[in-house]
Order: sequence, then structure tokens, then C-alpha cells
Amino acid sequence: MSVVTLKIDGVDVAIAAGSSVMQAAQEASVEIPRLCYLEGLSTVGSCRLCVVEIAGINKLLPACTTEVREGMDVTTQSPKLQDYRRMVLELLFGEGNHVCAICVANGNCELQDMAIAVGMDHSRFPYRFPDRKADLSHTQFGIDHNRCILCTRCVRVCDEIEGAHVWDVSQRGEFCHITSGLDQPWGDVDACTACGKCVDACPTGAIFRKNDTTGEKVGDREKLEFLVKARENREWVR
Amino acid sequence: MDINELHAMAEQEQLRRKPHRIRYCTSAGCVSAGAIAVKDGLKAAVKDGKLDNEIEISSVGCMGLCARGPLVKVEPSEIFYENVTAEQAASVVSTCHGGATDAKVSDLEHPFWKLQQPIVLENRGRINPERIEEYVQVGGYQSLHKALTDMTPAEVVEEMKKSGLRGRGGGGYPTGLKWETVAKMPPGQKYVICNADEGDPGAFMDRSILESDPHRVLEGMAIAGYAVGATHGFVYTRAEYPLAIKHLQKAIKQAKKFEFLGSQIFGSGFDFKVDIRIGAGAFVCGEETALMHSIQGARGNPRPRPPYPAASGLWDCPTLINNVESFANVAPIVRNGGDWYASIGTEDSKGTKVFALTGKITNTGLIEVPMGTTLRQIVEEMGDGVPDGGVVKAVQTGGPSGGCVPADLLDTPVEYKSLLKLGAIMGSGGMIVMDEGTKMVEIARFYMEFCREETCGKCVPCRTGTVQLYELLDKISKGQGTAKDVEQLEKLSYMVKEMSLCGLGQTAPNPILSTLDYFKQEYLDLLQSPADLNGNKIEATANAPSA
Amino acid sequence: MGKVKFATVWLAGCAGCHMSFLDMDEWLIELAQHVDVVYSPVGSDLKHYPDGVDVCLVEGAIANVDNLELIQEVRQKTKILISFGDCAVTANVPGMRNMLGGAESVLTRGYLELADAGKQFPNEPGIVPELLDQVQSVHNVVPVDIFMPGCPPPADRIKATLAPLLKGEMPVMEGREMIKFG
Amino acid sequence: MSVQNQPTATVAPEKPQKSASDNKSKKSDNKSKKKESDRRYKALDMTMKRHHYEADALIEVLHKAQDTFGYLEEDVLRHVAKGLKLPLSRVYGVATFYHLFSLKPGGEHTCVVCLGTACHVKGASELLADLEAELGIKVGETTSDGKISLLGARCIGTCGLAPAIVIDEVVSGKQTSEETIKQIKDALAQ
Repeated sequence: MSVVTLKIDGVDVAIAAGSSVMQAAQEASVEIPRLCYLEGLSTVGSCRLCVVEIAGINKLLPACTTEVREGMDVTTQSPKLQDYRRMVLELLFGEGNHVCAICVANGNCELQDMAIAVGMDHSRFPYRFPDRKADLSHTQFGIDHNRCILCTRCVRVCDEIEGAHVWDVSQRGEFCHITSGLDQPWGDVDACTACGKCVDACPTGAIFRKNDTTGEKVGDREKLEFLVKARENREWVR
Repeated sequence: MDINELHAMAEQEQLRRKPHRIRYCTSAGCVSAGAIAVKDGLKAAVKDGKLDNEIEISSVGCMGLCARGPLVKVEPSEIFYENVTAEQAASVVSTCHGGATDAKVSDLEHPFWKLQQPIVLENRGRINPERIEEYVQVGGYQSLHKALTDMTPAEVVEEMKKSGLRGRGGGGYPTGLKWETVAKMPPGQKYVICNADEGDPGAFMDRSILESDPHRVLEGMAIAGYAVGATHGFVYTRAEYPLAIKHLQKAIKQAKKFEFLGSQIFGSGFDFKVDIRIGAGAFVCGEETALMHSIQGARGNPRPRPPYPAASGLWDCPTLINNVESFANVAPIVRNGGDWYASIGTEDSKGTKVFALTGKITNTGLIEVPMGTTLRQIVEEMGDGVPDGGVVKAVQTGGPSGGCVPADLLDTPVEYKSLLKLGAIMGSGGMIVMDEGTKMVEIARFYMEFCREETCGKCVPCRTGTVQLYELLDKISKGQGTAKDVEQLEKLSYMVKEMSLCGLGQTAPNPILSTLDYFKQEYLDLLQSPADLNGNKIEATANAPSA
Repeated sequence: MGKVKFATVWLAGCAGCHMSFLDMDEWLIELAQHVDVVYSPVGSDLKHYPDGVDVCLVEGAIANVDNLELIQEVRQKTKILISFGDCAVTANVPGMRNMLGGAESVLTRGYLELADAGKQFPNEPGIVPELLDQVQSVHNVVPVDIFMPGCPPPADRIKATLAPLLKGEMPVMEGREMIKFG
Repeated sequence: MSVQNQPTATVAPEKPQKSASDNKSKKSDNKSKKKESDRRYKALDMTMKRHHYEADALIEVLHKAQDTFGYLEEDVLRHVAKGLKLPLSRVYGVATFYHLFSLKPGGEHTCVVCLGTACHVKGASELLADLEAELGIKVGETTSDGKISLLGARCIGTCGLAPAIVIDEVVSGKQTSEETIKQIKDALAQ
């Protein structure tokens, strides 16, 4: 396997060719903000939080979908990136109804974490207060679309790891939402195996276990990575 | 089919022709102006005068001067008539034998015609788009023959590179380079896609080409297939263009029948087939990665590039995507050589460009001008300016991805570089003239509303940034904005531009940024007067129900 | 140096932020040595917001005409206005009525559809303030100088925000301890 | 913050042209309905077969379904999902992404107002507002009697004729509100 070397925030990293800048950053112990990225799933590059500056390229590129190249010089933090990332967070908060105080994921929410990471103490853009629904038809789980940020991790985990493809995105633009089956109640979708992987994958409190109340959801996000590697490498011990 | 048969086919068509032909335009513009009644009138006159053996009444595609339809052309005298009525039809027929007509003759010396240089539109008014024989009669498929029998694929690519042709869909990427990249990919399954998902509101160049001269596009695609090593092509077009689809379907059928498409074309080892894929109402599918997802039956969500389609496109195979106008330029380039094409236009931009000239302009229509023609020549000379003595305020190019060029910069030549420098873009060819009465903030709001409705929703900046941009513009245009809102508008515009995943989001703020550049005062004039300002005054005051 | 003129204001919120303020316990005594509490539901009996306030903590969102009137007065008369807690910063729980639409549909839902008895709108002009169509965060209505999120902001966060101000410095609102929502 | 709040509302959907078979099915009485629908399913099956039941043909198949049934009802989507071996949510996601696909039945007649730039510059939004007032419905809606749907189009490509409308597939240009309203009345009277 060939190896490429590159610099991330001045740190030299050597990593297998074909890896992403995100993986290289992890190797270099550099934290890059992200929401749609989850180790073990395919990448979509949609949340745009992980955009980085690469010397010699006049476009910002997402770390999760950009392949490493020999000699790359990557900058993951700059005033501009910080400002743009903060705007992305403000847009996300304004787009849904994220009332942290009453959310199952309060304190264990990646959206909340990212807001702190980018220094968002308030949103400069007005909140939209969309009229969104919650679906509690499943015996074990619920989905509250108010808290959904459309990262599509649930869609991918269900399709790529569980193989059930219960979820997909329907409509378009601001009306996009996660749909189960033919826009049926989740509990009515035959394909759902109630495996709970979408609960673990969800970065916010949008998909949750029904017996969790405010601040009680503790998602096990590393479990998916473990599962993928377990299958690949036949290592069943964490 | 070999070259002798091709020539024979052209000759036969020539022999079949009657001494006189009267061509009427069947494009949407003329049809809704009454072209069908005119056709009926022409046919009746021929029948009544028992002139069936001498005069042929035949349809042609768009002839360009849409403002003055229905248009009728008489051959071989090559006289154009404008605003023809059904009542005038008989007298137009009589001109074939020296009669007189009161139908208005188009002034072919007018700059509208004079400044044009038709290459893409060279068959305008000359062929019936539904008859392959007429296309062959004007030299059609000879370029394909030349490429397949006299040139290697590498030589075809070389001519394309020499021509300097740049992508006519708006991006302006050098076409030859794109072809070369795909050609250099390892052999195996490759695809050619013709992007006919013309979605910019105010643009109808591609529709016109497909409706009027579909074989030219097929010929260009087949040559491209040969050059890059692809055997399968797709035309992805809009369901909103039923006539274009019909003509294209017919053209494919005819081309197959005469073996211009299929296996071992012109006895060479080259096979090529073309399928049509019809969109279902999504502007974003004009973006190449979204378009490919759509061809594969998925939601039209774009994906990050690289990998570019040239390396990994349709079904992960190397794929060449060009738009309709780019493909329509291929046959003439192969016929006359890349150097010939490169001799037209400017250093930065070679060849010609087709524009749909619309808005507050006297001569709306479709024109093809050499690159380097100035906007002033197009708007004032060719277009005869704003009707009723109005004054041009700005010209918008590039639709929702483009910008406005203010009247005092109209001497700018039409070139990729020059337009980009002004914050506008070449775009696919929509050119909308705005007069003094046009409110620029309103225009920016209109385009943002478009983008808000057309964003696919995949990436955050575009999905929700366009909503916030729209709301800001709406607030400002209603007179409720503050200086802070204008500042916010500009900041967010840059963010959406730099952070969005695909071209739609990356260009969506352009109409805002260009109007802020040239017409900032119009924004400021709309702000709340300082008297209203108490910090940011709340917009909705108490509104309790009357209990 | 004269004492800092300090105020706290309670708009549409649950008073939890003020409770958290009181949770600062013994530091309140230190605070009292540096400030004059000129207006506050928990620290003063004055009925009118005075002129020349140096620092004001504003709890709650802008939900009715009284809130609107008061916040505009506060802004005019205050040097440093602090959005105090999630309701002030985001409209938070009071803002959840915005999803129902305007004031009319909210009242209809609350006083007609869900009422068991005596279905009628509250109506006492001059006493029951009229609802605004949309509940707004404070900074959507007037400019805000410092944002202190939290539901409620923990006592330590309030202290860490106020302490620098007493020394004439601006607090640094960064990191989980200072700006976590919820 | 008004219409934008409904996740289900599509903004200004461009609309499928109605097919002859759709009109026919509406008129057919209940007895023949079952047979009629079987025939329509057969037509759909033919299309899927022609595409070798490949998942990639989803959009082509949905076009056919929309043409045949007039709109994409739940049973049809299920049938397509089964035929092409696709997850239900995937089919639903695609069907709702494209504005030409409609999950609700449209009116017997359609009036499409082009809202492209050239038409906008020449007063299409005022024209649309007048039509909304005249018909008592908003763009994208169908009158309660099911007679006519009022739709907006992004651009129908006849910018030289701005402002342009399409009533039951017939394009008319350079419209005034009065002219369009008259044409609608004529169409409804047929």
C-alpha cells in the first residue's frame, strides 16, 4: 500500500493513499468540526462544517470527501473558516426547532457540541419555527423532525450497515425531511428490524429511545465504527 | 451507408425539391402568434392555385426574430416576411410567380441579421427538422463520416483543442481538454451525455437547437463518442420541452434507420447509440453530478467533485458531458478545422455564442454572434433597445447564477473573462434586458426565490442559506430592512458562495452580489428611515385577536 | 469609583434564570458591594426602569406588547444589555408557540380548543397585555451587547459573566462553560 | 412565515400534462373501474419490462405511471417499488423530489403560468395574482370542484412571448389578465 505524506495545521502526517483529509486529520490528532460524517459510513459532504483550506486551491473543500495528495498543506482553522462554520451552525439552529432545554440529547448532542466549538453564543439569523411533526408510532423508538438536521446518517446506517433501507430523504430544499417507507408511520414499516442503529447514529435528539427523557439520550456513536470493523476484520471484541 | 450513399441521399433530396419552397416557423413563438393559421392559408393557396408541383410548403425550426412572428421565408428568393397573417398567405404564395404581397418584408440589412454569424444556427430556416434528408442535403453527417474515416480519435480531440471551444453551458471549461481527459481514461465502458436540461429562466437556446436541428446534436455526440471511446450516449432533456423531445426521438429513429447511429457506422468499427432521458422538473439536474444521478433513477442530488465525471461518471464509468450548444459546434469544427473556428471571436473566447434576447427589448429573439461583440451592439443595434423609447438600465446574463451589467458598462465585449470580471457570467445564453423601471432589489429577490425553490436541500448553506437570503431580500424590498440587514445579506452571500456543495449554491448569491456592486443605492433607498429606527424596531407589532 | 447601576428584567420566561442568579449564593453579597440594584424582580421594589443603568440582565423572550415596550425602554436607558438565558437568546420554550402560527391560532388552541370550561379569550385591556404574533429573541428586537445562553445559565456562568464587568472588562463568552445552550 | 412552514407543500410545482386515459378513467363508472385499473397496471408492467426491471429506470417508470394514472397514488408507488426491487422510501424520495410528479390528483384542466425571468419582467406575478383571485385558489392548488389546477412553471422557454401561459397544453403569449381569464372560461366551458 502506498503512503502519502502531507501537512495538517503544520503537523506532518503519513497515511495510506486513498484516505481522506478527515482521516489524515484524525491521524494527526487534529479535530475538524463535522456533523454528517460518521466513521463507518459512506461520505456525503453535505453539512460543510469540515471544509478546510488547502494551499494552492482557491476553493474550500470538505475534509471528509477530499482525498489526500502528496505534499498537501491543509489548514483546518482560520478566522474565515471559523466565521463560515459558525454561520452554518446558525443556519441549522434557525432551520429546525432546537430547544435544547427540553431535548433528550441535551448534553450529549453533536449539534450542541459544534455550536460551542464554533463559538456560537446566538444566531444572527432569525429562527424559522417550521411546523414539523414527531412520529412515535414505533414500539421502541421515536423520531422528532423538529430536531433533525438532515445529516442522513440514519439513512446511510440503515441502508449500508443494517441493510433495511427504512429511511430516505423526501421532498426537496427547505421541505426535505427524513421519511420512513412510503411516508408511513415508522412503526408500520415492515423493513424496520428495530436494531436501533439509527438511534446511535443520530447526532441530535431527533431519533431516540422512547424511555429516554430530557438529557437522558446517550448515543453510542462509536458502536457503528466498531461494528463495521468487526465485520471487516472479524474482531468481535471492543 | 458509405460516402457515395450519403452523397446520393443528398442529391435525391435536391432532385425531390420543387422549384419553390415556402418555409414557416413552427417554434412556440410563431405558433402562438398564429403560425398554424398561416400554414393553413399557405397550403390552401397552393391547392387552390393547383401549384402542388411547383411550391412546397414546409416547416422549419426557429428563425430567430421571435418578436415578429409568424415568420415565413420564401425560397429560393430568400425573402423573409414578418408578422404574416392568414389573410396575407395567398399573396405570399403569389410572389413565387411575380405576384405582390402586402406582408412585411424583413430587412435583412438590419443589424439584427447583419451582426449575426450563424454556425450553430447555420441551418436556421433551411431545413425541416423532422426530415433527415434535408439535414443530409445541407451537408449533414459528412463531418461524422470525415471523423470516422479520415481521422483518428486523437486527431478529432486535437481539432477540438485547436478550436478553443469552451463549454457553452455556462462553465466555460475548454471542451477539447475535457474530451482529452475522457479519451485518456483506460478503455472500457464510457458514456457521452448531452446536457439539454436548460433550466435558466429566460433561456431557450438549447430548446431551439433541439427543435430546429436535432441531427446536428446527434452528429456532434457521435463524433464525441468516437473521439473519447464511448459507445453509448444520453440526451438528458426537460419534460417541459415536448416538441424538442418529439423531434429528437424522430431524429434518433431516422439516424438509426440510415445507420448514422448503430453498429459499424460508415463501415468503420465504431458503434454508437443514443437514448433520451427526460427530466421531471428539477433545475438542479442541470448540474452534471445531479444530472447523472437523475439518469440513474435517483434524486437529483449533486455530489462533491472530484472525482469529476470524466474520471468517474455515469455508473462510475468515465463520462463526457457537454451541453447542446457545445455539441452543435462539433460538426462545423470537424468540417472546417479547429483553426477556422479559432479564427472567430477573441483571444479569450473563440467562436460564436447563441443568446436568447428577452426582457424589455424590441427585437426579442434568438441570435448568434461572434464572441467579442459588445453588449451595446446586441442590445441597442440588434435589439433596437427598449420599446417605446425606454432606457436600458442593465443587462442580466447567466440567469440565477449570473449578474447584472449596468448600462454604463454595455461596451463590454461578450467574452468569458470580461463578463466574469464584472461579476456577471457568460452563462448558457439567457440575456435579459431591464429598463429604468426595473427594481434591482426586486430582481435579486426574484432570483433568490427561484434558487430557494430549486435547491435540492442536500447541503446546509444552499438549503437554508437561500431561505435566509430570500427573507432578507424580502424584508429589504418591503422597506423593513436596516443597514445591518444589508451587511448580513452580503456576508451570508459570500458564505453560501464559498461553502455550498455544487454550482447551484456557489452561484446563487451572484445576482445579489452584482446588484449590490452596481445598484447599492437602491438597497439603501429602501431601508427604514432613521426615524423608524429604534435599534432594530420590531416589524410585527401587537396583533391580538379581537375577542 | 461609584457603584455600578445594575438591573435585572423578567420578560417571557419561567424565572428560572433569576433563580439561578440567586443560586450564586454568597457571591451575591460580594456583588451587592459593587452594585446598586436599581430595578429587579428579585432585588428591588422600584416600579419604573430608571435612566443611566450600567448593566442589565434580561431574562425571557419578547412575547407581548408589555415585553416589547419594556425592552425598548431598557435598551434606551442601559449601557450593557445582556441576553440572559435561552429564552432571551433564542425565544426557547416561549417561542414554541410560534410553530402554531400567529397569536390568534395560539389563543384559539389554548383557550378554546383545549379548555374544559369557560371557553373564551382572555380580554382585559390595560391589564392582560396583547400577544405579539411571534415570540422573538431579544436581539431580534433591540441590539444586545452580551449573549449568555443556558436554560438556565448555571450560577458559575452568571458569575463569570458579571465579575469582569465589575472590573470594567468584557467577559469572554467562549467554551462549554460559557455558551452551552440548554 | 406563512406557507413555508408546511413540509408537505411543494412550491409552484410544474405539472404533468394530463393524459387521455386519465380523463377516461375519471368518467368510467365503478364497475369498469377495476378492469380499467388492471389495464393501466399492465401498461406500467410493460414499461418496467422494457427496462428489464432495472432500478435505474425508476424515473422513466414514474413518468409512465404519472401519464397512465394521472398521479402517483400509494398503490402505484408500491407496485413500482416491488417491480424494480427498490425500498419504499427510495421510491417515495424520488417521487417527491421532482416537481412534475404529483402524489395528488390534479384538476381536469390545467393553467400554467410561466414565472421565468422574462415573464416576470413583463408582469407574470401580477397576472398570477389576478388568476389566483379569479379562481379563488393559490398557485399549485386545484379548485374544490376538481375542474382546474393553477400551476406555476419555472420557464417554458418561450421568453419572446412573455408573459406566457399554457392552458391544457396550448401555449399563449403576451397575455393580459383579462385574456387569460377568458381563455380559462372557454376551456372550462368545453
